[in-house]
Amino acid sequence: MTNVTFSGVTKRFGSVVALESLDLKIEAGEFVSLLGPSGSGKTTSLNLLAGLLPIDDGEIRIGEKVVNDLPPDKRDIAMVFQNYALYPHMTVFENIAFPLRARQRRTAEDEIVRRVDRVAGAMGIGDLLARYPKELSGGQQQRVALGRAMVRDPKVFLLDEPLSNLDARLRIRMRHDIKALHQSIKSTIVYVTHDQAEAMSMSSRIAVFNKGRLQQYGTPRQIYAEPVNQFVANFVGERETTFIDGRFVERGGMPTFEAGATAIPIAGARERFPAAMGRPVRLGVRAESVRLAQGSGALSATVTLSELSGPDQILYVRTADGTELCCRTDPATVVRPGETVPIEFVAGLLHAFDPATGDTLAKHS
Amino acid sequence: MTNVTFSGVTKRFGSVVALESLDLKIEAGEFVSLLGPSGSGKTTSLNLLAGLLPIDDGEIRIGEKVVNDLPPDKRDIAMVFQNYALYPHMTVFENIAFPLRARQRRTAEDEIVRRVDRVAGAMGIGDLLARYPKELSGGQQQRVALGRAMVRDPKVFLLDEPLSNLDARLRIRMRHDIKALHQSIKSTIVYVTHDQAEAMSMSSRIAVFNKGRLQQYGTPRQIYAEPVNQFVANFVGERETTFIDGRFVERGGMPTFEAGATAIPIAGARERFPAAMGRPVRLGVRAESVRLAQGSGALSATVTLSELSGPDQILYVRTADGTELCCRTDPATVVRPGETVPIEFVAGLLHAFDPATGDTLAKHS
Amino acid sequence: MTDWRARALQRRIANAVIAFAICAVALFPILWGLSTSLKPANRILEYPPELIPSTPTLEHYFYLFETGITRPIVNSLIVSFFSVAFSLLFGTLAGYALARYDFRGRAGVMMAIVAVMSIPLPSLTVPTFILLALIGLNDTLVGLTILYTAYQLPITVWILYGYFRTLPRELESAAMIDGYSRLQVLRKIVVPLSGPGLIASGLFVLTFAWNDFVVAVAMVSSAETRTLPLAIYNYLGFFGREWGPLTASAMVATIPVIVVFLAFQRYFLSGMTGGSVKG
Amino acid sequence: MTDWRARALQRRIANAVIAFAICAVALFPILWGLSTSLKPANRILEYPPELIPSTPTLEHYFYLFETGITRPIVNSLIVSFFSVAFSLLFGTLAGYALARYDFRGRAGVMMAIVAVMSIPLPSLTVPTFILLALIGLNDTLVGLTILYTAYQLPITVWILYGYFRTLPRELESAAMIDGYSRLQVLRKIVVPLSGPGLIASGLFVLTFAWNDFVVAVAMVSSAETRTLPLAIYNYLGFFGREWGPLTASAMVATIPVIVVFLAFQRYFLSGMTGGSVKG
Repeated sequence: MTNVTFSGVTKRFGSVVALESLDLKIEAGEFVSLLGPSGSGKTTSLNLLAGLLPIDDGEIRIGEKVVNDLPPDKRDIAMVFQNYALYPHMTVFENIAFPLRARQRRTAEDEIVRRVDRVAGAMGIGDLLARYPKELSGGQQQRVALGRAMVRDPKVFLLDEPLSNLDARLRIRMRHDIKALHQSIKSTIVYVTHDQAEAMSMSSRIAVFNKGRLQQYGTPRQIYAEPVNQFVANFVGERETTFIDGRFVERGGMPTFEAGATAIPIAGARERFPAAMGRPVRLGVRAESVRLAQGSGALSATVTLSELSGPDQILYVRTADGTELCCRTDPATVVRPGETVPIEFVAGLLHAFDPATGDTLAKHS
Repeated sequence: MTNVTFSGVTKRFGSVVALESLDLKIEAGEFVSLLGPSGSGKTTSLNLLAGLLPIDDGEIRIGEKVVNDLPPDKRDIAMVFQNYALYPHMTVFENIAFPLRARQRRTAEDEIVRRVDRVAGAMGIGDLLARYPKELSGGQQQRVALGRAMVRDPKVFLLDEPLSNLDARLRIRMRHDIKALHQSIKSTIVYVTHDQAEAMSMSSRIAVFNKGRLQQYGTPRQIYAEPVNQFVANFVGERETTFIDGRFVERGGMPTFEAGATAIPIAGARERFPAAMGRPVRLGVRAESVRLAQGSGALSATVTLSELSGPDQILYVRTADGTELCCRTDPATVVRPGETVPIEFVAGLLHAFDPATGDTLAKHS
Repeated sequence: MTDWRARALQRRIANAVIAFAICAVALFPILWGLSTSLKPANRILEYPPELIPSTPTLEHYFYLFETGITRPIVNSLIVSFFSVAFSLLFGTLAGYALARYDFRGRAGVMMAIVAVMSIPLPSLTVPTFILLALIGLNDTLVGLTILYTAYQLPITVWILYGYFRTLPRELESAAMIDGYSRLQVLRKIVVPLSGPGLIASGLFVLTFAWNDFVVAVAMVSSAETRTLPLAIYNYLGFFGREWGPLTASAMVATIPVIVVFLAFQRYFLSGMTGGSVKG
Repeated sequence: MTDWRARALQRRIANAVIAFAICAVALFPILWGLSTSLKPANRILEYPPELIPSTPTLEHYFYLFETGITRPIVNSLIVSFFSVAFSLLFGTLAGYALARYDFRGRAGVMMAIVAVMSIPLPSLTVPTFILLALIGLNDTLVGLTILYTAYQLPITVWILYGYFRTLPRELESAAMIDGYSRLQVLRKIVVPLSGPGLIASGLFVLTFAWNDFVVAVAMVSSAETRTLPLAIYNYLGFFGREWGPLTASAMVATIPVIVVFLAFQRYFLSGMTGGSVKG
């Protein structure tokens, strides 16, 4: 259980800057996700931390120790790979025992057996120890890979998209299992993923990357509810965020968002976006920021499609000026495509950005 | 726009029965998903319908015509494959034009150009016509594959897991686009998937398969809210359903579910499960069937984990007797792991099955 | 200088050394052959040898053409061309059948193919000599072409089989749903996508047919049907060791093959290491 | 009978015919060679030939051992064994370096390797003969082993390069994080997982070293260093065409190779068509 610090860490591949001056402090025992699209620098950061790539500039510390020049095996880390990287010619037992046996200072054989048994028990793979990796399902291989990482009690766990080869259902279960594991072992975990749902559900904090730069670092709630810029707002959330350019004005005492010919009154907008009044604004709208209005006077929109999404219903609607929006409703609400429905925006779930810079205009706590 | 009928269709591979006596009627213009785990018979059904596999027994009709013995190209179908199956040595234009040129009766060249242009326009790939498939992103390749299927106005579209190679975000967008496409062309679509979320969000009806047998055939609402057996209840929904064995009894005028030492009063259970009172029952509990109770007298459980899932929060809780449940709450509710919370079950969202057969005990409309 | 950088530098040096060593080992004999062929006869066996001839001459090359190397070259071209053509034709048909139909006995066929690829040429030469003699085709270019095709068909089938297996089956299903017959699928979908596999196996056949000495020496007796490798060995045998003409004729035989290989090497590599086509 | 079934039946028949034809073409020469070697000398050239000898005899095989084929067999075994061992050793090191380090000049090295694989043996024979003579190793088994290793190293490097590239890099990263050095990774992770690639390239070298006639005939002059293929050709040349001993010796040379190939054919196929290891 150790903290990890990136200070001004830069990595270039030829003339491409893969990671630019990253500053990131991960507290001891935290579960931090590095989230971003491919090429955003998240995997590069992990490989730099693991020592699989040399650092061009800056400094990485594990605990108090600068590890820039330490080879991977001297950093006291464990890593789980996307493809699990189990040794196909070794049994599950031998795979899990590998980190104990590979070290210079050997562990006594009965100690190895004891430790492998304990880890295998914790991962629920105690009855698979004699099998070979190819005889296991994807989920079981995943557990073996986690077991191999755990067996040595390393200072930091590095997980590189460990769930992306599993199907949707199993991924959700493993999300839970990994998080439960973290709670029991309380190690520092650095988790790389491109799947915002994974990061949101597991992390104590999330670092969002784009184009080699850290965009935002905060708790899942902060990232989701208070995105610092347009990229973060769009990247997290199940669906893409709809962005509408316009401006906030005062109309009859009510803050109103004007976009072209459309005027949308939004109660509470003044409190949420004090800096946004009277200037060009890009409004970010998620499915849950839109709801069917009860009364009248709201915006009206035509339903183009409805889809069931688990216990919810998502309505795709189009406003008079052609803007497409999603609207989350209860599945009990029966609406047919082609119907016109009144909709309204929920100020607290809206986001507003500067159209020029993409930075947020909301007042964040 | 034609209907499709499977009557007693059976397919064996050696001694393995891949599909057993399937009866399924797909109405003209419907969007039907064949949903099931791998090896359930869904893809076999599609390949039989396409003519890529010979039928061992039974009869398939497209419209009024029995197609058992027709080769694939005589069935007037179009198919989209999981890997898109674009011809790498042909441009996008040539790929889309392929079905028009490959037919015995040639289409005039200017007619071909006209049709490809129209389809490419509809799919939003009009500017990619001169490119080769390898120069396109996954989503673009997907659109080309759909365009190639649409260009010929076939009687039936067959789609074989067309979204499973795309990432989570793009998959959700393509779900919407394919459904919108279906609404505009109104063709009959048969869609194979193992992803319940896809089937739920797109289909007019879903056929759920398991082990070569059709389990249930109905609208997404029916499949989700009124599963006919334990398999269907467990297979649809984002998370696995928790099953608890016990019995319903009357306690102080309140229908109560007893499992071991635990007794859970469930208001409204008598109406929903009239056949279940006083007999062994396996209760199916989804995350949305459990909610935090306001008052007292409800079951109490310890929170083990909480995760953010988009705009929701999922609490993992453990009851006194060790049963693990999920509970869907508003993310505004702040609960820490280790806290004890009162929970209650929502009768209308619970499911009850015969523990011996797995069949539902609920009264379905 | 940090540890990392020191190690990176060590690594770069090691790489450079390895790369140079491989290139040197690989190319040295051929370069030396070239150098030898350009030396005047009396300086060839000089010790220590010159790496770059100080008085280069083309005399050995002129001598080759004076002593009639044109006919063997033409013969080798004819035999090589037709061997490649027939091998690819039959190899494509057989390889495709093996790759796409799961029939009983496929494992047996594959084993037979591997077995044949492993048979030493001398063992094959004798029975096939008798065969050709029986049907009156020994000492003819036709007979030689038949033999080369037969010998190289197994490896051709096998490379193409491996390549065809990497093509996604859905491409063919799609084409068949859209109206192609199985033969059209083969001709217009499979073959155009199998360029690297065809080139790799074609180069195998070409190299064999162009270079073969063992089979030709047993089958060919007259000067009219003599192929290039036989002509080269002529200089080794009949007139004593004539190093000059020998190395010169070796160069005449080598350079075209190397040019062809380098021209196609990109396809050759990807053809042998599996398909590059992704659905 | 429906269309579908009729077509399925036609297809099955076509498959069987193709399978049979391939097996027949593949195995006919070798079976005929075997049959010939078992016929008495006076019946070998009979017309029409017997497919199965009516009066089988082992006389030709006894004759082989009387005329001293043991020494060439031992020589061939020695040369083959060491050629395979050295090729695999150097091939593994070079192939791994090429597969794992993205260094400048790698493309050049690969091109050089391909170029060398395409060089006709006769062209190589001459310069290398001179080389060996200069260092005094011509007409020795050591010299022959060095030549075979050198000739086959490029294809070994290239097969192993292709195979190593299919191994997931993460396996090696994982082992290095857990404390292995680069050399330990190669020895304990990469090599154990490369069985099929090693077998495939080993068989290539083995076949070459065991069967080679062209190189040996140029390099070997004394009876003591004679290899098996030279011994076989002896029966072709010196005593006129002695068909019986000729086919018998061909069989002696062929059968072991075929047995080895069949024993390893599973690995051979998967070694050549790419890795079977999935992470």
